[in-house]
Amino acid sequence: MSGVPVSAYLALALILFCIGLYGALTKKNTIIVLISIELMLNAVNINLITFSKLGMAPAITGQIFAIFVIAVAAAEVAVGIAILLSLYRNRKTVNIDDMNQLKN
Amino acid sequence: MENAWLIPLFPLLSFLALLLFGKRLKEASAYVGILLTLASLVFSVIVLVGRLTGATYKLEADWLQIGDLQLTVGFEVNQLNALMLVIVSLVSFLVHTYSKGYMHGDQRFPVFYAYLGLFTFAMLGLVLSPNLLQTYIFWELVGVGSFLLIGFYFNKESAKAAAKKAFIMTRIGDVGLFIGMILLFWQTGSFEYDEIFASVHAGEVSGTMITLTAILIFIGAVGKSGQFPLHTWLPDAMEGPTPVSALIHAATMVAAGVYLVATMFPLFAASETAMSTVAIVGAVTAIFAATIGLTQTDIKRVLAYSTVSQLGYMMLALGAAGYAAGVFHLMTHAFFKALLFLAAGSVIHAVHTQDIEKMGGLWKKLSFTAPLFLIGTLAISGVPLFSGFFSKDEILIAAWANGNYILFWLAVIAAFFTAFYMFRLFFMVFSGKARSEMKNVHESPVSMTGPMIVLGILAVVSGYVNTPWFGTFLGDWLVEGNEALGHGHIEGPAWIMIVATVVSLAGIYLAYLMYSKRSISRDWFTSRAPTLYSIVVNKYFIDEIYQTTIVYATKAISLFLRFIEMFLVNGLVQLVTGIVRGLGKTGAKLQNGQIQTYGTVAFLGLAVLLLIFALTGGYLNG
Amino acid sequence: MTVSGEFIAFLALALVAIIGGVLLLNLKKVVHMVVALVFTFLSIAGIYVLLSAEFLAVVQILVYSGAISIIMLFGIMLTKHNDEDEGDSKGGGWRKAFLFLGVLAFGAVFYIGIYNLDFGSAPAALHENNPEQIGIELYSKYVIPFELMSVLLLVAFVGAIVLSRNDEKEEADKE
Amino acid sequence: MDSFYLSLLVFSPLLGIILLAFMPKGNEKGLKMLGVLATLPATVLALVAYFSYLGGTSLDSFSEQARWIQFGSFGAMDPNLFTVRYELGIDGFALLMIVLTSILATLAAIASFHIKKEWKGYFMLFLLLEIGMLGVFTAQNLILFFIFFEITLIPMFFLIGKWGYFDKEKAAYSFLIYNGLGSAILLIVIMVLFAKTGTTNIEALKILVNSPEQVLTPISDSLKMGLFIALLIAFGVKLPIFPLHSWMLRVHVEAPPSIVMLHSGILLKIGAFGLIRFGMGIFPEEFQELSVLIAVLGVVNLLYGAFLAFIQTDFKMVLAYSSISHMGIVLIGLGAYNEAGVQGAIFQVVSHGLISALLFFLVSVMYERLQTTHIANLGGLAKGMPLASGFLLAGAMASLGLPGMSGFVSEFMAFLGLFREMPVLAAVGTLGIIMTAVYLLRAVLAITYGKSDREYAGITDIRSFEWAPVLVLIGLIILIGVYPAVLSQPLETIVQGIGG
Repeated sequence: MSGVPVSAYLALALILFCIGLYGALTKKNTIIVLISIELMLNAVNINLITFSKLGMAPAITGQIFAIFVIAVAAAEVAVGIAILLSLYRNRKTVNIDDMNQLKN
Repeated sequence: MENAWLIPLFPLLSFLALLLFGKRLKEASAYVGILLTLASLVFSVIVLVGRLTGATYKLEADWLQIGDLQLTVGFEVNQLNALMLVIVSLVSFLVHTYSKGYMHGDQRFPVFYAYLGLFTFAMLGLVLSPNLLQTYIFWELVGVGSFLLIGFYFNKESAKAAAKKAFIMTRIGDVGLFIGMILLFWQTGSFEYDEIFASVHAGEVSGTMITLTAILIFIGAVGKSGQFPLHTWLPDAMEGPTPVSALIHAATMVAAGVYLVATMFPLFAASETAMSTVAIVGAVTAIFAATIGLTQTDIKRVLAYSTVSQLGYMMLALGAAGYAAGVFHLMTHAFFKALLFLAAGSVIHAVHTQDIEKMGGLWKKLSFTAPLFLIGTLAISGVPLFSGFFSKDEILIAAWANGNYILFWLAVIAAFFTAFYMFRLFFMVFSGKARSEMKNVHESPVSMTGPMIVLGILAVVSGYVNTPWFGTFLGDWLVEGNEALGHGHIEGPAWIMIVATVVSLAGIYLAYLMYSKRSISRDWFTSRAPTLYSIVVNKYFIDEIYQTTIVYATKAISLFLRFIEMFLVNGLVQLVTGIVRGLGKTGAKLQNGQIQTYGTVAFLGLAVLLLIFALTGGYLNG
Repeated sequence: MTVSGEFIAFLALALVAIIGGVLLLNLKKVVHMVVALVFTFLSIAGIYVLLSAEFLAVVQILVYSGAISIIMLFGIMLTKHNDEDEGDSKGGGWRKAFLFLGVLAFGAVFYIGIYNLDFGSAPAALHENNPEQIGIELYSKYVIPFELMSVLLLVAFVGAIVLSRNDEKEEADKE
Repeated sequence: MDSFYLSLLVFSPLLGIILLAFMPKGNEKGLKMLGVLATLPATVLALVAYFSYLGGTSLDSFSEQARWIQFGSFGAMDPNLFTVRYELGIDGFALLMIVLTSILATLAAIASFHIKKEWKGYFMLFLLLEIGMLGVFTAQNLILFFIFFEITLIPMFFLIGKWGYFDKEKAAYSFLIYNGLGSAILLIVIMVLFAKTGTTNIEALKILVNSPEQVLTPISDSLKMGLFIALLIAFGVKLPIFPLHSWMLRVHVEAPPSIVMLHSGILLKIGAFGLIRFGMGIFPEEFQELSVLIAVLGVVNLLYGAFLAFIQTDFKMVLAYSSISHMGIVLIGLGAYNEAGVQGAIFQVVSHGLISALLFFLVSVMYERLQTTHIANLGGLAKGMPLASGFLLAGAMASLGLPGMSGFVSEFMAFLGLFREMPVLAAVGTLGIIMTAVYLLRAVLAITYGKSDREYAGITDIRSFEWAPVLVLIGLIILIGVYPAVLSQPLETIVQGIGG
């Protein structure tokens, strides 16, 4: 029925995931890092939904899972931004290079 | 004869007892040593008597199991070692007795006796050994006994050096014996003498191998018997107390090399090359050491070089197929050389110096020692009717009969030198005017003169067991029942005896002219050939040659290896530590607290793993 | 393969999504980046529609394009931003290069795994009454995770408030 | 079958550790006494095992095992597959090593009386080290072996690093790095074998590795060779083989002598033990192929150590290089790869353990009184300490292979073996015999003989507790030298049939 093969969706998800990964690991701005992570989550969601429709055993479960992912992502962003703001209040920066308390 | 194994155990007992209780016994230690060696002597005599009438006796027990190989230890009594047992235990007993007087007052008196016990044990064990391995074991132990006694005055740097030198030089020889022994073992499958000889006799060993092993074993003998070129330790060994020189470095241990060659005689006899090697080394040593003996001024060193020279004679005899002659000379030499050393010790004891230039006119003061010394000197010079005359004559005949005319004449010349330097020594010490500084000269106590008298008698009479005039009893007995050993007595032309007599008398007369009557100036020779003289007086610079070649080479190799160690090995260390440190630093750098770095590293690891996974198809296959 | 309308739609949406992602990486200003990403999120929602997940597409628009992007923008506004300053830390260049290679390798490996993947199974009828299907599933099979999720969200929001509240008392104590 | 004898033996020092933990820190005398006492049970048990073996008890009756770890779910296929058991057991060689270890541990504990500080920690680590060493020799599978092997490393590291001399930290680190690398390589070998065969039991591996049809995944010949070489390197570091030896020099010089007694006496021997047990046991063909290389390495070790020992100025360095040299004899014996050679190697392992323990104990005695081991600073020691000097000389004599002492028997057999296979190489090696005499006499005579530059007044000779180690060690050295059957008897089955 569909003219679009599974691999096309998966490839798209892969590309987005790679972009998100690269962004998350290179960007200096903490907010962009957070957003990149969101992008990766979205890529994963695409995969989930693709398999839910075109997978080996198609079922609605994939979409349910995607909903959970979105919910968790929302929670994560909320907490993430909150932490960010609180950090910013203390250190006046959002540059991730300055956030190295793990070391000290 | 079944109890012959007890013989070496008495001195061992003495060694152990003195080691444990020596401190308490003090000088009473001497009695322990003397009594126990006396026991050895008694047993040895019993064994000898038993052997004279009985047959060879051998007893063995398992010692070491290597897989299927079975090595044994045991003891054997045959003609040769029955004779040696008596010689060794007799000389040892006499030296034990003598030392009681000589070492009186020494702080380490018990230790001295303990060492003597150890040495005697080892020497007797060596003599009793029925196989090469056991021989080698005692061979080394004898070396240790000698080492300990040479270094007895451990505070003296020279004694320390001499002990070290003796041990190492003989060990070089020992390694030859070691290699020869093992090669022979793999060739014949046994360390047992009789099995080796049987195998050699049956032609199971190739000719080259016989020659090779024989020469290697001979190297061992060269080291122990102070033959050229490994002789340099023996004169230095005179740093030890004089009784030790008499026991070890004259009568017994140095003769062990000769004994070894005699024991292995069937092997040597199977190889022409090996025999002539032995003969040539012996003859060269005889003349070589004799020339050095002409120039020395230390009483003990003169005797030491004469020992080297006489040992050369014995080697020559064995190399010239004169088995009985060699062993005969070994016996007579043991007596008269021990006598000479003990007498020399008595002189040293009296005048507290070893320099013969400082002695003179002692004939009257040492009324016991001097005649005894004279007997020894006459015997070694080969003056007729003394023991040395007969044995030396046998050797010359053997050399002549074997066709080695060059070696024969070398031996004759050496005999002349021997007579000359021995009487030079005698005249310088005993004749002439007494030196002013020699005032408190006194004769030695009975414990010292007693053994000397016994040896003096033996030095005179021991030759008569094997003479062309009254029958060659000893020689016949020695080779009895063993064809491989050749003839007990070799008939030679009568003029040889005359030549030998003339030569020795000429030597004595020349010495008399130069050193007693002084009608010929002492410098007559020195002034005419100063270069030659300086070469000889410096012992042909052998020590210096060794010093500049071998010792420096060793040092050079060591330094070179240290260089390798410093740069190559430590370089490796640096490399390893460098890598580890580098890894550590990189690791530390990664731990910069930034979550992104951690993430990157983790992710890169994942990527690499995935790559490997994808490229190898999922399984790391060897 | 015939070029169906669905395929063209997919291509268009995918292109937008990827361009949005690339812009996220390359734009200079933070606000621009976020805006670029909004486009990506929107096109992902379109992809969801193509994949018979209408409900999720709506959720996607509401949550991501709406809520999350807005929160991000607020976050940006509340903080001070220098323009992206590349390569200021040493070793950063190397790291980026390595990372780039790593990402490429990662992508390549997975691409090898998926490029001709086809399960060939008949697609389920997910588009019919999609929200209803989700609802039935969610409230029957996954009711416990669902409730837990509500707790999680609650905790997250309370936490967010606590964290971001300007605690003047504490600051006063500090000073 | 299931006796706990060996477990009891191996873990008996644990009791001491626990008791020590309750002792007050400052109670010097009590701590020392307890430390020595804690090593005694193992010694007694080991000796009982030895004598009951001589009395006819089979060594198999000592072995024990218990299920331990199961990897994967291969149990259905074969319950033994990928199962690691807790297996202890001994053969003749291991029995000897256990006796040697426990005796030396007791003696080293006595020698530890010279330790000056923090006795509590010292003895606890010391006992832990003993557990590791005993475990290494009893472990019947590779994983257990590896664990015990590692257990020896850690206490050793602290013992060197804390109680050593001036450069102790560096020595401790170089010890750790080298041995760590060595054991990493060992671990790789173990893991590959485990993955390939599904077992780590040594006896099972001996069969499996050499019968390709029975193995899960076939092991190619080149892989086997690779594994063997890796094993050679791993144990070569421990032994140590030139040029992997430099860590061991540092340890010899910097560690406290009582620890060096154990280190030189036992820990170095683990390398030889491993090579014989695993190298020769699991990879006999590869061993034979490389035997020439091993023999050459042995000769190199022998000569290299000897020549370098000749120019050292510190007596401890002389002994360190002498250890390298003597380990060369072990390699020579192994390289000969025949009955005589291997037996010689094992003899040398035991004999050198005793001799070097003796020499280092005397170093400990000397250092305690004179605060130096530099040859140049000593001399004429025989005047001040005649007994110690006498024993030192005896130790040197034993070390240079004097017949009647253990060193000779091993040297003789190793060379006997090598002369059969490679006479020329062996002849070169005999140069080492001479050099050994040269360097040992040089060093020992320089210390004990000659004039003394220093005053030895007020220096006590060997006293009370110091007699025990000296006499026991000398006694054993002479016993083995005079009656080598005490060692060769347990070895009969091991040595039989090696080589052609």
